Amino acid sequence: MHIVEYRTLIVVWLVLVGLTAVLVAASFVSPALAVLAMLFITPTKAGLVLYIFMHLKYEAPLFKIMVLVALATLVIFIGMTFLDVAFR
Amino acid sequence: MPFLEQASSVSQSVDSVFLFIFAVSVAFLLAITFAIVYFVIRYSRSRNPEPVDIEGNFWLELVWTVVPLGLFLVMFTFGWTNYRQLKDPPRDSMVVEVTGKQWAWSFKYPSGRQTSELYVALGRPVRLELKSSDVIHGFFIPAFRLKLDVVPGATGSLWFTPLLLGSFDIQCSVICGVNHSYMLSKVHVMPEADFKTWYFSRDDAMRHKDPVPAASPSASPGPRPTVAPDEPPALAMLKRHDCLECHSVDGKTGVGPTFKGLFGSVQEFVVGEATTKTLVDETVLIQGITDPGVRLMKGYPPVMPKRELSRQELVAIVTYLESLGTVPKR
Amino acid sequence: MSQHEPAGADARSYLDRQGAGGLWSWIGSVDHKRIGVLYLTLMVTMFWVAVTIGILMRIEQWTAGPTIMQPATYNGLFTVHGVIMIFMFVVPGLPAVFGNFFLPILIGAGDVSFPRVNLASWWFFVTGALLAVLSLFTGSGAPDTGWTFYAPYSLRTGTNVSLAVFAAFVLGMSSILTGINFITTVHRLRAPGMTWHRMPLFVWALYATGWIQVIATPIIGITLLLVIAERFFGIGVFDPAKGGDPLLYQHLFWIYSHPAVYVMIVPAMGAITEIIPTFARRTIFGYKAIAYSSLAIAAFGSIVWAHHMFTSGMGEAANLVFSLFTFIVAVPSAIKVFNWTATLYRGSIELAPPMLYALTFIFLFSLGGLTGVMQGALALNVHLHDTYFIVGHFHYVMFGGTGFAFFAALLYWFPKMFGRMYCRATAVVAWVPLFVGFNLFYFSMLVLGLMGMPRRYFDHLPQFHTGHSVATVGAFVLVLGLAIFFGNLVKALFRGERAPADPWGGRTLEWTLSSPPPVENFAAIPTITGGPYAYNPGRKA
Amino acid sequence: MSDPVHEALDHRDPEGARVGMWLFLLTEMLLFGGLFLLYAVYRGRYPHEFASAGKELSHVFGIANTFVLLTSSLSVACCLTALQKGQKRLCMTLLAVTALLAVTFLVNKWLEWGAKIHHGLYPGGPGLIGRPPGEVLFFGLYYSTTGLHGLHVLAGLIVLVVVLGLVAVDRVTPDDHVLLENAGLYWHLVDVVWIFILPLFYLTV
Repeated sequence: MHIVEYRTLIVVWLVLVGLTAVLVAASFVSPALAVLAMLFITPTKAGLVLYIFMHLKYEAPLFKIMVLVALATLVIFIGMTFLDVAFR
Repeated sequence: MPFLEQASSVSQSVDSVFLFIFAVSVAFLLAITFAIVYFVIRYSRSRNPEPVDIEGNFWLELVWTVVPLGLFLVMFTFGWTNYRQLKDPPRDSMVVEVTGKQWAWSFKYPSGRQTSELYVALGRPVRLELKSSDVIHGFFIPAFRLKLDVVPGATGSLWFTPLLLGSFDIQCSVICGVNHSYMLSKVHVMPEADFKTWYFSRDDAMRHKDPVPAASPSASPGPRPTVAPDEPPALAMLKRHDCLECHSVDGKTGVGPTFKGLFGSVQEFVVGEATTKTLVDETVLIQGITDPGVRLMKGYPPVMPKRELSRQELVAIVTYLESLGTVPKR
Repeated sequence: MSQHEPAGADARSYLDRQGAGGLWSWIGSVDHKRIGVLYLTLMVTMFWVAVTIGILMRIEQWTAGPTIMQPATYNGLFTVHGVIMIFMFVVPGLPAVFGNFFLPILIGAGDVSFPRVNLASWWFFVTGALLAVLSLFTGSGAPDTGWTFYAPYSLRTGTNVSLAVFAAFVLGMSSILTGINFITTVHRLRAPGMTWHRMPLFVWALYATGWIQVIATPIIGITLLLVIAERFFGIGVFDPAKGGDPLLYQHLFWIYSHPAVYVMIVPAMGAITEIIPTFARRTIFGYKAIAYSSLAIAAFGSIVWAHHMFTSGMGEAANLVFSLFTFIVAVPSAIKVFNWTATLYRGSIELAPPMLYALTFIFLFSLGGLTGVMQGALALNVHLHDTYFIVGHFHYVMFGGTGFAFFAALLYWFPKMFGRMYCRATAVVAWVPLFVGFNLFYFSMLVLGLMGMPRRYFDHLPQFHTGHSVATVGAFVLVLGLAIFFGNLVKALFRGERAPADPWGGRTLEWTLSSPPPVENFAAIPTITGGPYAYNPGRKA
Repeated sequence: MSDPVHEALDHRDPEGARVGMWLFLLTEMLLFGGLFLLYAVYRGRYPHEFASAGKELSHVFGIANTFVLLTSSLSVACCLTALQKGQKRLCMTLLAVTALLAVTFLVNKWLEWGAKIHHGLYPGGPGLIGRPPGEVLFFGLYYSTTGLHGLHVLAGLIVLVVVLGLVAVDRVTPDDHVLLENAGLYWHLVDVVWIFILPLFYLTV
């Protein structure tokens, strides 16, 4: 059983808070920057929570594959819906 | 297509795809069925007591993966190319606006003329622009192999060239409420000259008359009311808003209560969970038309759609209903 | 496969009185076998409710115009028939009954990974079933939208749609829990030596099904919740009057409901794959092709949903892509049909009742699949969509396919589940009206559809009259067959002969146990040394 | 429950329990995924209306609640570490802190919704009458998404309190802590969903 040290957790938390600050700041600067920040910072934040807080990093490959399959499916669902919505 | 004439330019494109896939399917099904029956007899336990284990055969399996895949791709391509033809209307098409509402179709021609059945000229391309004023309907002419859902908030487009004279059924293909199966109409294909006469005539009698003798044996059995030419204006309104699809003015029970004797009577209504007795007056009637969900007459299904009527129309209708007199209570 | 003697001849059977006995020892049991039997009982009951509704509809169609009911009643009946048959019979049919009962046994485990979650899932199922039945009699009338609940009609109708939709939501949760349980069980509880390629193919099918349940069901969950929210609060997401897009409802609905079709058919294929080798006395032809085609169907089946919307006015790019994928997903199903047929080659075939029904499945499913292929072609779909052709097609797939597979599986595993043998001759007799009635009934529907008869019609035009009459006659013959079929099994429950441990000469693990199996399944967890269908001991594992 | 043979399985396999939990979390992701799908489509169709409606949401509430949830994620992650190290009291304190943060989040949400509803900004409300369809949809999605998320916070709160009790009575121990782990996983997922809600609704441009 892997034990994640407090230090690691606190560092991750600091990074998360910092990223949030950047995200909020970007949204006040310019619309383009805000969208860019949303596209890159948000998945990074979610990834950090999944990977460290939720211990995905320390789990067997099965767990990573499962999460990947689900997320990929969701992306495909949304993408293929746009085949209709974008070309109607 | 079995039992169904090819009445439009679209029919043939659709039917050729059908025949191709049908032929392949029959061949496949016969082959599989024959193989199964033959094996069951040939390798029955009495004839073949000692089985042989065969775990697989790579090349055989490859063949029966690749061959169906190829056939399917051919079917797909055939289906797609013939489908594309249905989507490109010729420039000289006559445009007819089609509106579906619960539970009737109406057709509006470039001249502004409006009908409840569709009239077209033989050999002349027609483009339909379809709209819905309430829920989703489906515009379906089987003899033309034409179908498109009519979605509220969007405009759909279909085109065809009629190739056979006669009258053909139009049906609604998407469940749209209690009288879905009576949301019927007809398309009448006339010779060009007759169509022109009809189209440019200002004669009201001509408008309602069926200009071609019915070639198709089918007739609309729906409870479509017929109204005499000297009808009161309010009755015409009731007809125009399709009220008479469900309600009658002569005491007959339909989907909804009859209008005869409704005004001034005391009826049981379901409001939420409770049942109350209420006098049917002007307020009750108007609310019943504009917001039918509030009060439901007991014993009838909750299927009445909301109707947007002007104040004058409402007053005229209520006055007319009052004139229908009283009848015995239910 | 370990070749030990029928274990536990002296061990306590799972059917024997347990604890204080009584009803609670069943509805509170966490034994996967008892839960499987619970599902079976409730599902067969709901099946008959829906069959009764179906017969009422056929009587109504005997003549044009009102025969025995009014349109509002008819619209309620076809909606409820669909909801019950789909959500309470064909979706949970094979996984919940035979999956629950046999999955742990087939992989050499004592139970599923989460026995209590398993019981909870049955209780969700009961709750959903009760709510669905309740929606008929409460509020202001049975829902009249069809089982698809298309917006905006489902938002406007005054009938009891909210409760019916909530029932479907609860049934969805039941399905998700079963899926989670099966995936975890397959990953964690396989017996020592039970490698992936030694698993029986029914297990592969259940595993693929589990993934569809887990991935696709939440989408319908949120969709149904939104319909309820829309009806109560008017949030507008599917309402064109508020700027919403009703076609998005259809997308979300079919993102689940198309894969759900594979939840219905993949386990059925899995059961057929168990039955055929047993009665052909030889190993399955193309084990890996069948195993991986299950996964391929699950994957590809998830990305063809919009082929239910070709006439909805959807964008042309979507029409093109979804039509293409629809044809591709037909390939793995075709592969399975070829493999089953090839498994008969040079076998030693006994046409016992389960085999008879299984072979019938292949015929009816092929016919259903081929009529499905016709609808995949865009040009043809324009004519066929929303007609009786669709109704006929999916009854061929869902009833001729899943239904007959369910019957075959029931005949195959009944002696194991209940320790009793039914009358084999009667099972064959029942097959005659079932097969004849079925084809009379649903083939008429196919023809009616080609002629242009739209579905969900209370009334029909005169040209459709003959077809409807033939279909109604077929329906009555079919129900006669159903009555003989189930009557035979019910009689066997009480008066049947004792069944031996392995009445069919099966080679998978369940036949190593006594009939009915002992509470603990295996006295000791077995060690697996070979593949699942080894009839020739000399061949390589 | 009548049958110890079958019940015992529940506790034998912590890794299996985590597999099951993760599968459940995937279904939760897809549940919210459906809402995000709708969001994506409607934002594509009504970009300006979404931007103008988004400006009416309170940044302060959104950002404050983000901070609350991120911190609660940290505390629940730490309490697993604490339990694994045998620091039971610390673990319980951290669980209590997490539960308190969950309550804080819900109170914030309550105030925020209350203010909006007070201004008539709810589906069918007077504040939305006459607005363009895109803005009505934005608020429809806002209420559905944050409402569903709020329900998950509430469920998570209950789970946290129950696990706190189980730790107190030594049903969850350093050797058998899969319940705490799974409760934590659930709580983190609530956080992950909010991470997406913040930019989509509060920071829309």
